[in-house]
Amino acid sequence: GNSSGSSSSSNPSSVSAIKKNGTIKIAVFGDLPPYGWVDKNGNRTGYDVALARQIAKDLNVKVKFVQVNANNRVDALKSNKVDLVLANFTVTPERKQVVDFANPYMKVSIGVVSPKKNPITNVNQLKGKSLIVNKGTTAENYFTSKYKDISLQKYDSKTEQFNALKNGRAAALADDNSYLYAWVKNHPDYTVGIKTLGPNQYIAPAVKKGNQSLLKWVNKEITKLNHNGFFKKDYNENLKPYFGSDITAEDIIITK
Amino acid sequence: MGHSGINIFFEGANFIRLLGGLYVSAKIALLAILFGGVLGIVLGVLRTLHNPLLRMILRLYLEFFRIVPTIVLLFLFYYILPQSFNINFKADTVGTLVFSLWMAAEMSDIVRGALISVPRHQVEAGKAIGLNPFQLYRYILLPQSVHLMIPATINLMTRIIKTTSLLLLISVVDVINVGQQIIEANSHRYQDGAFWVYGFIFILYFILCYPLSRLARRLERRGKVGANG
Amino acid sequence: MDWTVIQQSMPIFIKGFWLTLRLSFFGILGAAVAGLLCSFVQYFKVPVLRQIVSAYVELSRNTPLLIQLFFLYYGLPQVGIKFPAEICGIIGLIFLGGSYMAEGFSGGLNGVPKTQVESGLAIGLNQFQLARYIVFPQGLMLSVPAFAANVIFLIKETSIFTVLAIPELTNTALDLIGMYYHTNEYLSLLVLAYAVILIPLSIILTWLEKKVRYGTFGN
Amino acid sequence: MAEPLLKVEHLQKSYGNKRVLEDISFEVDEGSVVVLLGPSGSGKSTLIRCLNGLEVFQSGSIVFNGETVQSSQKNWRRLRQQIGMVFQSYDLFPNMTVMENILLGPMKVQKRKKDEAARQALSLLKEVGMEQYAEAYPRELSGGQKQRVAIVRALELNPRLMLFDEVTASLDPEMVRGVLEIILRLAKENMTMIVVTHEMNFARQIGDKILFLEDGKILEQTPGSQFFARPQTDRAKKFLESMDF
Amino acid sequence: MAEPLLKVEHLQKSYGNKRVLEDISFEVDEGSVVVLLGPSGSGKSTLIRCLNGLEVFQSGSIVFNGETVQSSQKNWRRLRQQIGMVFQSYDLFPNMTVMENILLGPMKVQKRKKDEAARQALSLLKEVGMEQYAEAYPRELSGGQKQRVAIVRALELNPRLMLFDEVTASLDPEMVRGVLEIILRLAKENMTMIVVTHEMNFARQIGDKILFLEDGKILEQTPGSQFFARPQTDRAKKFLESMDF
Ligand SMILES: Nc1ncnc2c1ncn2[C@@H]1O[C@H](COP(=O)(O)OP(=O)(O)OP(=O)(O)O)[C@@H](O)[C@H]1O
Ligand SMILES: Nc1ncnc2c1ncn2[C@@H]1O[C@H](COP(=O)(O)OP(=O)(O)OP(=O)(O)O)[C@@H](O)[C@H]1O
Ligand SMILES: [Mg+2]
Ligand SMILES: [Mg+2]
Repeated sequence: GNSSGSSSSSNPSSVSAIKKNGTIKIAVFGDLPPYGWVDKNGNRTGYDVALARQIAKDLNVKVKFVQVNANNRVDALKSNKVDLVLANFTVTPERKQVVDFANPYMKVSIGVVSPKKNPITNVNQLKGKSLIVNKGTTAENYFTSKYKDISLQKYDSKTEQFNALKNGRAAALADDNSYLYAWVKNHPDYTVGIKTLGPNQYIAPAVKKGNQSLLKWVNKEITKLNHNGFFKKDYNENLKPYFGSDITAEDIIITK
Repeated sequence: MGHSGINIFFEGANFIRLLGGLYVSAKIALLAILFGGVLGIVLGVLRTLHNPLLRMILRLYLEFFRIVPTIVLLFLFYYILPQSFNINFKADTVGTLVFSLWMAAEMSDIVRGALISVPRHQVEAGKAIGLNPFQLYRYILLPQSVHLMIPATINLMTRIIKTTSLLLLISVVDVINVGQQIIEANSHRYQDGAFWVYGFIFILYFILCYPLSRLARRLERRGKVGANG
Repeated sequence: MDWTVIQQSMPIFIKGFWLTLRLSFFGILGAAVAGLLCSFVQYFKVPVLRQIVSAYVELSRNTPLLIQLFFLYYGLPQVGIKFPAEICGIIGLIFLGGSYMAEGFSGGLNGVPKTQVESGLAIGLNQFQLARYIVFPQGLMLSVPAFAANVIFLIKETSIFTVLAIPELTNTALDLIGMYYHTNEYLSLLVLAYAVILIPLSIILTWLEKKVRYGTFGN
Repeated sequence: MAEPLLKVEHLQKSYGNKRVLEDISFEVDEGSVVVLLGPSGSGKSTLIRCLNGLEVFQSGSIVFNGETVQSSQKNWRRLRQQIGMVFQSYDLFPNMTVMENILLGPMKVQKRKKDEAARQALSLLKEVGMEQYAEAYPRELSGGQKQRVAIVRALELNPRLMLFDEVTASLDPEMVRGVLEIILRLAKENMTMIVVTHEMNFARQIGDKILFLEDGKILEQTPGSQFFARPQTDRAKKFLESMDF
Repeated sequence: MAEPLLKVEHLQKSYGNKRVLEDISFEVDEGSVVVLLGPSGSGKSTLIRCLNGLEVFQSGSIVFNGETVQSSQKNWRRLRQQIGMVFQSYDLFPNMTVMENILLGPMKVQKRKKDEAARQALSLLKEVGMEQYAEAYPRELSGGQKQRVAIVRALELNPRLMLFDEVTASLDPEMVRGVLEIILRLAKENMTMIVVTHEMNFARQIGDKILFLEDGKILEQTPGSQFFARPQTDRAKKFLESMDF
């Protein structure tokens, strides 16, 4: 079984341990504009990355980014590669069993993108066709369990999945709708034919299971950032330029 | 192709970043070759000793690294070590460790092969003048077998360098990872970025490995002539 | 270890197992054929083809399979050349393996003692007969160890097909990990699956090597 | 007097800059045995290999059976069927049985019928005492047995000239005699032969003519009886002395 | 009479199930030369290697200079300095010069001073006519020269017994004499030696005692003069006959 030996005394990711270290290790994506990516000058940037920087700032420590793919987010926490995951991590019941999620900071649902020439607007159109997903995403889980007659192509990274779509390897691609909005803005030949699928879901920071210390701190932090309008600002800076006019901040961020 | 895709390299710091990624791969390869090489020589010598238990253990070590694909090794060390044994390393360190251990395993076989190919009567001649086992290795076996080891070792080095391409899968920001970042970040302007970036990385690896394999081949040929002449 | 996890994922692992075997089989078969042709070109020193073959060998041996596959699968379609994933994988394996096989076979052909060639000449054989009766039968047998090593090497390389979203063994394991997070179980199963393929194979190949060597050269 | 079977004229051969054979001229009469003697490295093997087209030579010519051969490959293939050769190394093809070894030449090169060729092969094997080994593989034979088969393989092509290059040099001492006796018998049957050997007693018994080589040149060319009794050159005398202890 | 320098008693040796030496017993007196004769595969090399601890044997014992040695490794290293050995294969270390080859033993094993050891080495090299090759590498030497150096390398350790295993078998015929003469000279200087050889004339000249082996057993153990004149066994007689052509 998995040893989850993160009791407070030996927890290398507790708030005090992080402060003592002077750095927090945060998992982010590296190839998912506009959430976590690297600009042409080699700087990490994006919505998640800005949040990560803010958290580090408020903890008064330096931030160290660890680039992950969707399917290593859990293991990165489990194996102490990172203290915190801010990589568009959707809260699901299965994941809750293996990591601890803090309060959510984004709303999301599954969307399906396809070429404008052959748009997919209904899941039934996908029967007997191929659909691209990213390993370890909610979209993959959703289609794997609900639609056995759609054949899935499972890629390791965002780059690979979008390239495969562009190369016409499948009829459509399913992923969190928020990226898809951003992606079609840059790729006008494609459309998000199915905007939402399945239940509404939330994206939240995640810590290693049992890391109460950091979890509590992050929860407080999210509430604080919500109050002082950080997410709105983050949205305007990092997401808005990538989304079309049919998306508003309220579709994405959580304002309670 | 609208405007030429090759310009993707001249956007911002893209070109330098790719080279930076290459440096990460090359550094890991180099460290692995260094550590693994030294360890491999020691293990290779140990494998020629007549200790059945030691031999079997080292043989198992070699076979494990031979049978398990490198991708799987990387995942094993990256995830299982910390979770099961509470040892935690950064991705780069895990990469270096896995490649070092792999290098050592293969190197031990090269060293062993070279040592046992020293003619038996050379060893016997050494024994006949009263050399002890250590002296046999020091004066007879090692000096006479290095020339056999070198070409195979250089070939192994190119394999290590080539295989660093898998580091991407444990989140090391290597040349391919940087390449993917670039493809994604520029995907709206450069629809054919994948062609150019992957093509370029292909050439980069070739430039790294080709001179080495040429050298290995030359040494091998010279070794053959030397042995017969 | 959670045995129910292992039990549940068995069917999907077995699928991946067969796919790995199938892709390996075609890739290795193609690589062996390509390697044979290349080594013949080099043996007979066919002009022009010979230069092409040696350029190919260098290109194939000095670049990683991962990049070869990326280029085939993601790069080439952007300039209008597109194959399905499994075909890309097999082509990649043939492209990579062909050069290794060619080197192995050439090594064998060159390893046939000069005295054998000369005694063939001395009884009046022509170049073709020499190849047909003396050099190829002996040389190909000499290259069996290299062939065996290449087979094992190429089977392992199919693990890289995971980047093409081909559900072979490694892809399957990584995928299951991404969905259900039982890392230990899935990785152990993965190692076991490769062991199940490679250990018996390596034993068989070693046995074959001995048999062939004895059958041909008597030692 | 009849034309000699083989006539070598001014043959020259170099490896790169290194002159290995210099102005070699001699004749071999039909039915006679020429023995090549000389210290190691003097060029005996090279000369014998030139006669069979296994080495290219730079100048000079070889007249075999009235036909002049240059160093170009074409002529050789046909000639080689008339010139048998046995080497020092046991050079049977390890992947074929004794019979297959012997039949390869007659069937593939001379396009003879298998039956007829096999009949001849068996009778030759019987002559060298090897008939029970027809189906054996070379690995099952001792060195001396291998050399006997190699001789049969060459004879099977019905050559007009046989070349022997130190065929007993790699044999265990006890095996030498059997092989040499076969060659002696061939001489009695008037086979034309050129023989390189280090066995002086054998050379004395078999050699109609002795060529003594040193540094690629023929120093002496003398009838056998005369050479061993009174070598003309000091070098040959010294050589003979060093040979018996 | 004094104790023999070497006494072998009931020595047995097998490779796996294959008995290679059976109940071998003999003595070597100080200053005498024993020659081992016998057909190929009779066990001569194996026996001589057992005497030097290069092969383990299953039973029996060896008494050297009053000290009994079993087949365990420990004793041998010290003994080997008193037992010199020269093999058939040219076994100089190719990565060292002639001088380095010779000095390796005295300096690393016997911990002697370089100066003194080198002086002895040079005088030994002079005796075998090789003093000008001290700085040459083995690849620059002919086979005969290599064997002379190998003899010097063994002598340099001042052994009390020398073992020679067919040291001229791989040599060019002209080179044989020079090497054998050196061994003959050693015999005259009363070096104790065991010699395996196929040169019958040499064996006759040097052997105080002849051991004739077959199939791992000693068939005859006779003074040299007597053996060549009247071998006791038919097998030895046949062997001697096959040896001269
Ligand atoms: N392939 C080669 N390249 C260069 N030099 C060669 C080659 N083969 C032979 N030689 C040289 O040619 C000379 C004659 O060699 P050859 O083998 O004919 O001598 P030999 O009389 O047969 O000697 P041996 O009695 O040792 O067989 C030697 O000096 C040898 O070094
Ligand atoms: N390593 C080994 N394993 C098994 N059998 C061996 C080994 N070495 C030698 N033999 C066998 O032991 C027997 C004696 O061999 P040995 O070499 O002592 O004979 P020899 O008298 O020296 O022959 P030669 O005159 O050919 O040198 C032979 O039957 C040989 O096949
Ligand atoms: Mg010769
Ligand atoms: Mg022997």
